[in-house]
Amino acid sequence: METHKAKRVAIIIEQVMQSRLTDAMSKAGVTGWSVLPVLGGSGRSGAWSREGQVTRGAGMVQVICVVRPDRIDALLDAAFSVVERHIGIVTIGDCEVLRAERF
Amino acid sequence: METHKAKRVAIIIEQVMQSRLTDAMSKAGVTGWSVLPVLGGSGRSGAWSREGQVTRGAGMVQVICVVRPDRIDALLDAAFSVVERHIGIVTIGDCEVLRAERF
Amino acid sequence: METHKAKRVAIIIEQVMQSRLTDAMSKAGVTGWSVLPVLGGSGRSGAWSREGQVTRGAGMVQVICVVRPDRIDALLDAAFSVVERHIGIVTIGDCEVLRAERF
Amino acid sequence: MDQILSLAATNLLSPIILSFALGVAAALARSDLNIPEAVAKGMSIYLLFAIGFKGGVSVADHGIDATLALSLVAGVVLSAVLPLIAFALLQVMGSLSRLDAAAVAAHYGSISIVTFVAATSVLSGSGIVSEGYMVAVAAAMEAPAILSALWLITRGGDSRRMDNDLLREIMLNGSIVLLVGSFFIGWITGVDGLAKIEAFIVSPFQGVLCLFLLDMGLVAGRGLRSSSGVLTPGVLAFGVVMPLVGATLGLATGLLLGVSTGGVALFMVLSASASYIAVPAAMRVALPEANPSIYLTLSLGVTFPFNLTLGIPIYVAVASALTGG
Amino acid sequence: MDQILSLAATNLLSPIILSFALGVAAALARSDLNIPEAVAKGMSIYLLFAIGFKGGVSVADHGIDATLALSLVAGVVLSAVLPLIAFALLQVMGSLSRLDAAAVAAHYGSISIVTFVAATSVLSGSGIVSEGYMVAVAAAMEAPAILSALWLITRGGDSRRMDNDLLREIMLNGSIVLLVGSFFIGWITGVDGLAKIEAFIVSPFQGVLCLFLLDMGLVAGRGLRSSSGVLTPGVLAFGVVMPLVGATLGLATGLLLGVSTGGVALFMVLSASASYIAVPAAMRVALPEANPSIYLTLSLGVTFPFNLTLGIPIYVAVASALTGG
Amino acid sequence: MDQILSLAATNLLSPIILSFALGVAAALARSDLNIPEAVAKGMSIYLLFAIGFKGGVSVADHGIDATLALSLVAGVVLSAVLPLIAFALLQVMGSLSRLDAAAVAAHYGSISIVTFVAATSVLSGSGIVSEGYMVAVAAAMEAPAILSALWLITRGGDSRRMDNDLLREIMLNGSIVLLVGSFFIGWITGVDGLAKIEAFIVSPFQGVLCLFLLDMGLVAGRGLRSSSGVLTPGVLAFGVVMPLVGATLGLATGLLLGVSTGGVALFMVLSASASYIAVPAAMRVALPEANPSIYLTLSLGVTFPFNLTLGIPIYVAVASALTGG
Ligand SMILES: Nc1ncnc2c1ncn2[C@@H]1O[C@H](COP(=O)(O)O)[C@@H](O)[C@H]1O
Ligand SMILES: Nc1ncnc2c1ncn2[C@@H]1O[C@H](COP(=O)(O)O)[C@@H](O)[C@H]1O
Ligand SMILES: Nc1ncnc2c1ncn2[C@@H]1O[C@H](COP(=O)(O)O)[C@@H](O)[C@H]1O
Ligand code: NA
Ligand code: NA
Ligand code: NA
Repeated sequence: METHKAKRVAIIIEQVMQSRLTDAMSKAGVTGWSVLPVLGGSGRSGAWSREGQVTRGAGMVQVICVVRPDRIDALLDAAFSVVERHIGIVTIGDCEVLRAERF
Repeated sequence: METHKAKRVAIIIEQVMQSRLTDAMSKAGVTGWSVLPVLGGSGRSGAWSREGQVTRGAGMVQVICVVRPDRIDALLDAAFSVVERHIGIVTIGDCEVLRAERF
Repeated sequence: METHKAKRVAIIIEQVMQSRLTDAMSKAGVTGWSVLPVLGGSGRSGAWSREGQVTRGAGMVQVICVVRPDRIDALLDAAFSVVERHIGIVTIGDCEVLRAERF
Repeated sequence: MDQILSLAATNLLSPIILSFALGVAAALARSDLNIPEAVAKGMSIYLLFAIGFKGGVSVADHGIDATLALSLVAGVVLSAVLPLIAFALLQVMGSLSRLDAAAVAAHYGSISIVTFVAATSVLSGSGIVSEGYMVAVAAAMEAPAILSALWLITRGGDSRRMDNDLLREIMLNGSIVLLVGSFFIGWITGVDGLAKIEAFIVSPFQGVLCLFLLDMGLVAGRGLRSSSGVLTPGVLAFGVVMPLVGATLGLATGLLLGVSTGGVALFMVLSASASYIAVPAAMRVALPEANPSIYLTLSLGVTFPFNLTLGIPIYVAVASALTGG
Repeated sequence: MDQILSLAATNLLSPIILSFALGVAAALARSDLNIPEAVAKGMSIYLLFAIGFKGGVSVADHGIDATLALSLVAGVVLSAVLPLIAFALLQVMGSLSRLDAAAVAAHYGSISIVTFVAATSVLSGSGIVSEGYMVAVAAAMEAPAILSALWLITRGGDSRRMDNDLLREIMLNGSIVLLVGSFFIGWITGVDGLAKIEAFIVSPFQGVLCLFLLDMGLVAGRGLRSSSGVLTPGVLAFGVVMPLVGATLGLATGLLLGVSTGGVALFMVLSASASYIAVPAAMRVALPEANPSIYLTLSLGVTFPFNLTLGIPIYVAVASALTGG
Repeated sequence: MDQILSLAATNLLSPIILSFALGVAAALARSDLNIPEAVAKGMSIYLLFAIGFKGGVSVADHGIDATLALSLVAGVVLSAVLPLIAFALLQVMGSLSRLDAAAVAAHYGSISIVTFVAATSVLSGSGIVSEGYMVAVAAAMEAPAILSALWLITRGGDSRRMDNDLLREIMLNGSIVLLVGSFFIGWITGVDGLAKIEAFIVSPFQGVLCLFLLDMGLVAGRGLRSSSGVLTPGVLAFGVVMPLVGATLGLATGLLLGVSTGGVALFMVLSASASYIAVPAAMRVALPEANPSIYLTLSLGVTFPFNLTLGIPIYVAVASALTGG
């Protein structure tokens, strides 16, 4: 089956920053992404968990974004402008996709 | 620690199509997968979110499937037959696994 | 944008083993990770789903851990010591990260 | 007319309608107010179980009406016929593709159980009785519309859209099974059974309905905000005209069957309402090329609020006037 | 015998049993009806809190019975001894490996709190009183069985299976803590406390139980569908024989202690029931090689329905007959 | 003094406080007891809706008090001024950075709606009436403190921290919208509306509050366990001193406005309480460098339990004494 090279960017970011991130991505011309829940975790600022939380301040999500290689710089610039001052982690991996015409 | 080469396939697909996808995978001899929730996203057909939804028509999930490299074609054929007419996105990445005898 | 090489380790493991895994990771000097929910899946021990479950015995989670390449062995040893006798699957992929000073 | 106005006024200022309005307003103002998916699903399960159970108890209490079977058949026929009318109407009023039109038509043949629930609470507020088995008619009307709409497409030369898996999914979708199942449980256990769980399924019902409608308002408002562009004026008008057409057919059916005033009103409500739980799922499977923004916005953002605010009082008033109830 | 039959008949046609049956039927027919995990967990928290609280209030109201401490000790002993019997029985009846047999045995020594709840509602429906502290006995019986079953394995020469973390997890698992905690809250606040939250924990209780059993039916049905093959006829039979053996031991214990008719029935129910919340988690940690399909299907798919439908009426009837209650 | 002690005793042994204590104890003992996030959010939506609605009904019932507008203005002023006092106090008592101090200050200017709810239930338990519009005052006090705290930072030469998106998020955050919205729904529908949903929003209220406080205890206990190290003795002391300072200001405000005894007590409670729902989110956006462990532990782990157990009885007793109520 024919596949095409692409980049898979995963951004773990605070939930309160999610709409700011996706807005910045849209402005950078990136229009496809998915948001996955994160239950808890640990990092330099300690451990956290979603259990029983009602505060809107807690918790992170993972935004996954598959892009054509030539779009990666615009995407990273957009992501960086939002995560810069905030906690969060951005990983970029190589991948192949089916149906590249969809991107 | 000894690791083995494998492929990690991630398929973001509509929830209503999930059982059809995994049935097709089973038929193609792929028996291991995990389903992760997706909270929302955006693509060519617009933005969506799971918040407050009761309709069974909305929402996507991510099916993750780690396979031996020699099984990848059977898996992609199976996945493609289901996502062909539907929205959804299939990515394939290289990875290493512990305990390859488990696949 | 400047990026740095890293490893992205994804461990799908039973929820009851999660704290044992992250404790072992902490002891091995790995302090950053995120836990993602898994809704269901299938493997050699059959199919399962989280729907309507109240038993604490059922269900898996995915622990994602991005580490510097030189930490990978310590992490895998820690992970292996926990998953050894248990069901679960460990994949390691190459990736690039922004802000490597954070790891 | 006076009765319609006064009913509409009482209705518009009821906690449930105001809760829906609050949800719409919050979503349009882009507040982050939201109800977790699991809670929304939990409330919908509660409402289905309660309404089914109470319907069954009422049948156990009043005995089976001779018209029960006829009403069920009538419901199936209505559900199967309404999509044909909706499809024809959309050809005239709208500019939708055949696929989009068929998908919309499926929604209007099927029913919205929350609209039904809201109508029963208006009826009981006005002291108008209705047949307990109307909840079974509601269940019977959920699925036929889908088959009818798919027939419209396959008849047009399109490839096969239906398989056994899909058929089972449609016939045994969660809301049908829960509604029918709790109806039978209510029927079997009767008033004794009801007495045991009345404090759960009767007393808090209106309150849960408020929060559920708050959630529906939020979802409808978000949909309107992001998809308001997809509906042409003609299609928008369809969202108000079609319920009135459906209600008229429902009225005729109810009068023909000779059911009670409440029964006639509920036939009107069921025919006027558009699905937004079961049908969208079936459409995503069978007609994936149809645009979900169109049918969801129309059903949840236009027709549902119309029925909730103006439709129900109109249908109840007309049913009362014509049955002398 | 007549009493058993009439109790069984009333029981079988109660809303809670029919809700369970609906869930099983829906799952076997592969309907997509399902209750979100969060809602199911929420309901189980509600039930544990309510049953614990009411037990505590009843102790506050009636004073501490001299047999309270004895009953707790008896519960611990029963929970520790039952797995040995279950294990022996499985050697005879089944063809399970030692590990699988030990894992199953742990479940049958421990208890199912929903079965307990269902039994208390049958008792109160029949006007039979029971000691409020039986809920504390239930909590006391949750954990010892696990230790007992692990001892069976380690004794067999297997490596160490238990560490401090696991011990804490077992003793402080959520359902024990909630049950015991709310029991003390009820005890401390007494009837005044109950008056404040009665409309929450008493009135809607039966209704919540219906939806919870609907969920358990769905989960049990799905389990039966996917794992029915793993149980041999011998193991299946064990799922019905063991509750009867357990109930007999519970009966002897209750009679020896001289508790009320309801207390005897509840001792039988606790001994007859098999865990499916706390024990499976401990088994996954300590005996990961044991097949969860076997113990979950047996506990939730065979023994739970048996107790719910036939077991409870039998135990109540026998307890009544033998205590003259 | 006697009244304080007796009120405190009754309060400490009420089901809601004991439920909170159970949660804290379970978390400290590292039990795995937990309430799903969706259920916790569902309960908080229920509580906000119920308290807002009842406030609105009470206004509809008793008419608008001349002091309503003044009370709202006073609430806004209090919320804006309290962070300045808190910030100054932290400079004296603590060793926090300016950013951390400002973030903490924002929490103490804003309010905790659960503390408010707990106080209203103590008041109604003691038969003390209060103005229904106090719930609107609570809503009015949520946001100004955030703006005030951000001004403290930007004034200090720091870059701009506020934009239109954030302002909208703060003013239209879910709890403000739900509280104000349901207040208006209650006001519009009045006692007739209340009658329809009383069995949902009044009767089970205390019980839901118990489970919600159990959850808050669990979260607070987990926070204390993992973050107890971050608070110096000075900062810890602030968590108890600041509520008393706030309560004094609230007392003065209430007396000046001439509201009822209950109204004065609620002004004290609102001023004394610290936010843990809306403000943390705003701080993560605007002051990401501030350490959330500090403000969350202080607000939820120190001040909230203090107000719940000792604060509320003190405030109610003082308000009663000084108003002769
Ligand atoms: N190395 C990592 N791998 C995966 N997730 C991480 C990692 N570091 C941080 N995180 C996630 O990001 C959150 C904040 O990280 P930090 O800013 O380091 O406190 C953590 O609680 C985790 O959920
Ligand atoms: N490039 C992408 N990266 C990640 N997720 C995507 C991407 N494109 C689409 N999706 C997901 O797939 C859904 C449907 O996409 P589409 O068919 O383009 O509307 C979106 O709402 C996203 O959840
Ligand atoms: N190849 C795979 N890819 C993704 N997830 C898997 C795979 N194999 C197993 N899993 C997950 O791990 C669980 C246990 O696997 P197993 O031990 O093979 O029964 C499954 O139910 C899946 O959730
Ligand atoms: Na219809
Ligand atoms: Na037992
Ligand atoms: Na305050």
